[in-house]
Amino acid sequence: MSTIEERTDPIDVAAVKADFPLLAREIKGRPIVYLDSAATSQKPRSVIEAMTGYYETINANVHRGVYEIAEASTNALEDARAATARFIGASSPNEIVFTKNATEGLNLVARSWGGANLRSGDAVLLTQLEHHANIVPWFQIAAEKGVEIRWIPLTADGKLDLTDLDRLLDGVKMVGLSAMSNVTGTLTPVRRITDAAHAAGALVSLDACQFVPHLPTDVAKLGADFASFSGHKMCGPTGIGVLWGREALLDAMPPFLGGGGMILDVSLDGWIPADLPAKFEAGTPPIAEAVGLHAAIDYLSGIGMDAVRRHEVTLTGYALRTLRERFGDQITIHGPSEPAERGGVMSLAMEGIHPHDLAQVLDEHAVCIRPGHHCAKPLMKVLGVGATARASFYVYNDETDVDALAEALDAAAGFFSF
Amino acid sequence: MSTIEERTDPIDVAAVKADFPLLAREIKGRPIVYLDSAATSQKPRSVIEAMTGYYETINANVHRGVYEIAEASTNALEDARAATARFIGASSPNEIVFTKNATEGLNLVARSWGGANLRSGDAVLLTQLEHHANIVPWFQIAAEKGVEIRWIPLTADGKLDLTDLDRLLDGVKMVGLSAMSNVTGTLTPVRRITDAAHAAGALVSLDACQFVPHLPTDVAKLGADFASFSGHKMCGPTGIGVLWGREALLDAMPPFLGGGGMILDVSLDGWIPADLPAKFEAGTPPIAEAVGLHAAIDYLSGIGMDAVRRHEVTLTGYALRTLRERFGDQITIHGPSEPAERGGVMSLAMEGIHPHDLAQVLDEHAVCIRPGHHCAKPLMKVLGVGATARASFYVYNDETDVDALAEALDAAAGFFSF
Amino acid sequence: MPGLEDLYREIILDHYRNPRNRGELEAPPATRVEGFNPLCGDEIVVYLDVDDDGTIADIRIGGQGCSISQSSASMMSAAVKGKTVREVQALTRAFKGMMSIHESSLDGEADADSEAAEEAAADEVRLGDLEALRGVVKFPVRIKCATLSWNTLAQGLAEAAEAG
Amino acid sequence: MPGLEDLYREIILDHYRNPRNRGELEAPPATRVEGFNPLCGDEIVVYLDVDDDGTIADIRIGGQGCSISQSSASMMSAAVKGKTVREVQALTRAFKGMMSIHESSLDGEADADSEAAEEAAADEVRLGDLEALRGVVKFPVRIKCATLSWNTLAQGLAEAAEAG
Ligand SMILES: Cc1ncc(COP(=O)(O)O)c(C=O)c1O
Ligand SMILES: Cc1ncc(COP(=O)(O)O)c(C=O)c1O
Repeated sequence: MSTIEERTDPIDVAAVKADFPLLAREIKGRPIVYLDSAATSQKPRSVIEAMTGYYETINANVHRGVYEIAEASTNALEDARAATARFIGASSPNEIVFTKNATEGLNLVARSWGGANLRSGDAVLLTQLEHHANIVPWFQIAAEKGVEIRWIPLTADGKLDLTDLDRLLDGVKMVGLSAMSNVTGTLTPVRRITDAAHAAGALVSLDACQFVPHLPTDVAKLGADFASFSGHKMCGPTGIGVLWGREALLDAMPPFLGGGGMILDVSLDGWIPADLPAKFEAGTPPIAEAVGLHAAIDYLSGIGMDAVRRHEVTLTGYALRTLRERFGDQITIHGPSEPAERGGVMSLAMEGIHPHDLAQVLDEHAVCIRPGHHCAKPLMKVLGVGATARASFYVYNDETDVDALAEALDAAAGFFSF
Repeated sequence: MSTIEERTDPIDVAAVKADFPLLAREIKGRPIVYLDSAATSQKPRSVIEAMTGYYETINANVHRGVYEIAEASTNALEDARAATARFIGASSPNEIVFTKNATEGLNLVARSWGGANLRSGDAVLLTQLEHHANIVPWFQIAAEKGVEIRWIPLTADGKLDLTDLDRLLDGVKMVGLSAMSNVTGTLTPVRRITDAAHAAGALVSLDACQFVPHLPTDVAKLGADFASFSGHKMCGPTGIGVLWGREALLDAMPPFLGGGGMILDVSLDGWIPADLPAKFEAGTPPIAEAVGLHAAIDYLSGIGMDAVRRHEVTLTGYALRTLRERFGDQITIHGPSEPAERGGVMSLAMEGIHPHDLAQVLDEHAVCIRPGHHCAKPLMKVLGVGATARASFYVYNDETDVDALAEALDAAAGFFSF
Repeated sequence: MPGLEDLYREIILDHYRNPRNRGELEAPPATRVEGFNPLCGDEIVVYLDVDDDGTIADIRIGGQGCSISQSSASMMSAAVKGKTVREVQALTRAFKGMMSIHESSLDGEADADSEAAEEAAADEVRLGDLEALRGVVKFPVRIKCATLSWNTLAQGLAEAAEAG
Repeated sequence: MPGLEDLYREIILDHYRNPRNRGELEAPPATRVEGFNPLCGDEIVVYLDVDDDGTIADIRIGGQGCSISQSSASMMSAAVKGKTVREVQALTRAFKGMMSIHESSLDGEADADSEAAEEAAADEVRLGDLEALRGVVKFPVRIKCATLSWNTLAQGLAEAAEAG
C-alpha cells in the first residue's frame, strides 16, 4: 500500500524518502546523498514489490496464452500501457509503444519514420543541447539518405536561441528537440517550436527523458508528434522505455524490428504486419518492467506531478542560492538562472577542480554526483568545457541534501587548495 | 543462498520446484502445472532476490559514475557479461552484447551485418522451422537489398531435410538457423550446417533461444558465427537478451542503434563509434535484468547443464510413452520420436479438439499449455495445421506434471465427445 | 468463477461439428475476404454474394480455427443470409455490443463497443441463436475468436460496396 | 578502504598544476595523435618527434581532463623524452602492469595487463616518479584516466613507425 495518497503540498519528503529502500543506505559510514537522478532515479518499495509480485504470482508470456496466469500477465501489460497513456495525455493506448529505453524510441522514429519519409535534400533540425540519443540516430539516417542536419544554437545562459528559427526551419522535415536538458536543466519552449515546425511542414520528435519524470505532461498541449522517455528515470525499472506517437503517424509508418508478435501473417513468400501497438513490439516485451513502470506511475500520481514540479522548483532555488552565496566566484552554475526556467539539474564547475576530481572527493562524503560529458558533447563544446559536475534532484531530495552537497564542495575546495 | 550446489544426478526436482515461488501457487483450487517454459520460464527465488537486492542497494546508472554505487552497478553489469561469456564458451566478454530480447539480437545481425554485407543477387538460407524472429528481419533486409530468401525443407517427422544442402547453399551469404524448434522440439544438426555453410562461404546466425536454456552450450563447438537468446526463457527476467558474435565480425560491423554509451566522440559534424561491446549497446542497458540473468546463470550452473539436459530427455521420454499409451491414435505428437533428437517441447494434436479449446479445458485443470502458431507459421503450413497445443518442460517439471497433463487431456476428450 | 459450460453451450458445439454454409463461392463475381486472428492462428474466409438491391443472396465460410471462431462464423452465416446490408449492419452492432467487456478493455475497443451496444438496443435487433455466444464475454481471451468472422464480414461488405 | 591520499599524491597534484612538456609540435614533421576517454570526456593530444635512430627527441602534450589523466600525461612526457622507442615500450609495459587489476576485470584487459607486468619485471624497468600513480589501482574507475596518455603514446609510436 502506498503511504502517499493523502499528502498535500508541500511534499513530506521524509515520508517519501522512507519509501525508497536504497536511500536508507550508508556509504563510507555516512547516509547516502543521492544527487544523480538525471542519470537514473531510485525506486520506491512499491515498484520493486510490484515486480517481485509479478514474478511470484502471474509470470507468463503474454498475448497467446489462454491459461489464467497468461491472461493475467497480458492484462498487466495492457493495463500498464493504458496507465502510461493516461499519464501523458495520449489519446489511446495504441499510441504507446514499449521500447527498451528512450534511446530505442528515438531510433525508432529516425529509422522507421525517417526511413520512409526523408529524401535526399531534406533537412533535419536539432538543437545544440540534445543528448546523443537524439543526435546519432539522425546522423545515421542522414548519412544513408543524403539529408542535411541543422542546429538551433544556444544563448550564453544555455537557452535555445530562436532568433533564426523560421529560416532554420526552411526545408526541414523533422525537428529533434529535448524538452529539458540533462546537463543544464534548461526547459525548452516546446510549444513554440512545435507550432513553428508544424507551420513549416515539419514534425517534432521530442526527447522527453528529463521532462516526463519531473513535470506534468500532456502531449497534446506540448504539440509534439512523437515523444520518447525511459522508465528508469521516473522511479521505474531499467529495461523499459516508452515511445508515444500520434496514432495516424504510427499507423502509416513501416515496422521497425521484425519478429514474433508484430505480424498478422507470415509465409514463405512474405509477411503482413500487425496493427498498433503490436506492430512496433517485436519479441517478448518487457513485461515485469511494464508492471514496474505502472507502479512507478501510480507512485508519482499519488504524489501528484504538480507537487513534484513545485517541490523541485523550490529545491532548485534553494540550491542555486546556497551555492552562489557560499562559493561566489569560485563556482559556475551552467544554464538558466531562474528556477522556473529549469528543472532540478545543475552542472557545476568549481574553480581549479576538474569535475572528475570533484566527484571523487564528493564520493568520500557519500554525495553522489556525476562528472562527464553527459552524452551531450556538442553542448560541452558550446559551454567551452570537456566535462561538468552534475547534481540532479528528485522528489526524494530535500534541503539537507543540498546542504550536504555544499559541505562536500567545501571539503573538495579545501583538499585541492593545499 | 542457493540450495542446489550439492545436488547430483538425477535432479531432486522437489527441491528445485521449491526454489520457484510461482510453482507453489494454486489455480482454481489445484496446484499449478506449468508446461509453458518454451514461451517463458519461471524464475527461482535467487533471481528475483538478486534484482530486488540490486534495486535496494546499488541501483545507479553505469559507465560514467565515480561514486561507490555507480561503480558497483557497473561492476555488476560487467560481471554479468563475463558470466554469460563463460556460460556459452565465448572467447571474450567483448563478444557479449546485451539486447532487449533474442529478437533484437536476430534483428541486429540482419540489419548491421546484413546491411553492410548483403548485395543484390545474394541469397539468405533459412529453415522452414524458424521462428518469425529469424524470418521477418531477413524478409525486411532482403526487400531493401534485393536478396533472395531460400528455405531448407523438412522431413515428415519435422527434421531438417539436408539432401539438397550444398545446392541450396550456392550463392548464400548467411544462414539463419534455429538450434532447436520451439514447436516440435527438433534439435537441428548445427555443426553439420555451420561446416557446410562455412565451406560455401556463408556465415550462420543461430537462434539459440530454445537451446541455451536447456543444453550445455559451447559456441565454439557449435561453429556458429552469431547466436541470440533471451534471459526470460532461462530462469532470468524479461527485458534482456543476448547476442553473441565472433569478435572480429562484431568489430567490423557498423553500429545498430545510435545514442549514449555507443560513441567515442560526437560533434556537430559527425561521430565516432565506441569499441565492443559498447558499440552495440545504445542507451541505458538492462542493468537490473543483467543482474537477474547472472543469478539465473549461477542457478542453472549450480544444477549443471548436463544434468538439466539429462533430466529433460528422461522426462520427455516418459511423456512420449505416457501420452502414446494412453491416447493411441487419438493423439498426434509432432516432431522426432526419439527423446535424444529433441528438447522437452511437444506439440500435440487431439483428434477433433482444436488446440485453443484443448488449452481452455486444460486451464480448468490448472494445466498451463499454449495453443497457437507459436510464431512459426511456415512450420504450421508444413505440419498441415493452423495451430498446435504445445506442452514444454523445464528443470522444475517432473512425472507428476506429465501425469496431470494426461489426466487433463483425458477430461478434455471426455468434454468434447458428448 | 465462470465454468466451461458458460463457454461451450450445446448450440455452439453443434455449429462447430456441423458448420452451416461451409464452402466457397466463385470470386468474382462473389467477394472473398480473409480474416486472421494473429494471436492464435485462426483464419476465416468469407465469400459474399450481395444482390443489386443490397441483400445478401449467398454466403460461404472457409478457413479453420477453434470451436468458438468456427461456430460463430457458422451462426453468423445463418443469421445474415437473406438479410439486407442495413439489417446486417444493425445485427453486427448488436453482436459486438454483446461481446463488449465493460471492465478495463485491452485496447480501447470497449468504449466503441459499448456505444455499439446502445445503438443496437435502439435498433431493437433480435440476436436469436447468437445469444448462445454471450458466455464468451466471461473469457476475454476468446472474444476475438467470436468476433473474427463478424469483422471479416464487415470488411467484405465494405469491399462489395466499393466493387459494386 | 583506500583514502583520497592514496589517489592524490603530492607529486601527482604537482604535475597537474605544473604540467611538463605542455604544448604542440608542428605536425608533420611531428606525429600528432588524439586519445579519448569516452566515459568522462578526457582528451589527450600527444605530439611526437622520433629521431631516425629511434629516440624520442621531443614530445608535447595537449588536451584537457582530470588531475589523474593530466598528471599521468605530464609524468609520461618527462619519463619518455630522450628514451629510445624500445625503452619506451618496456616502460609502457611496466606502467600498464602496475595499472592492472587482478580482480575480475571489466573487459578482459586484466589478463593481458598481468602478462605485461611479468614481461616488464623481466625487463627490470624502473618506474621512478611514475610509481606515484600506483594508488590509482585502488580506484578502478580512474585507471583509464591514468592509462589514456600511454595508450595514445603507443598509438603515436605506431603511426610514427609507419610514417617513417
Ligand atoms: C525459437 C525462438 N526464437 C525466437 C524467440 C523470440 O524470443 P523473444 O520473444 O524473447 O525475443 C523465441 C521465443 O519466443 C523462440 O522460441
Ligand atoms: C535527455 C536525455 N535523452 C536521452 C537519454 C537516454 O535515455 P536512455 O539511456 O534511458 O535510453 C537520457 C538519459 O541518459 C537523457 O537524459
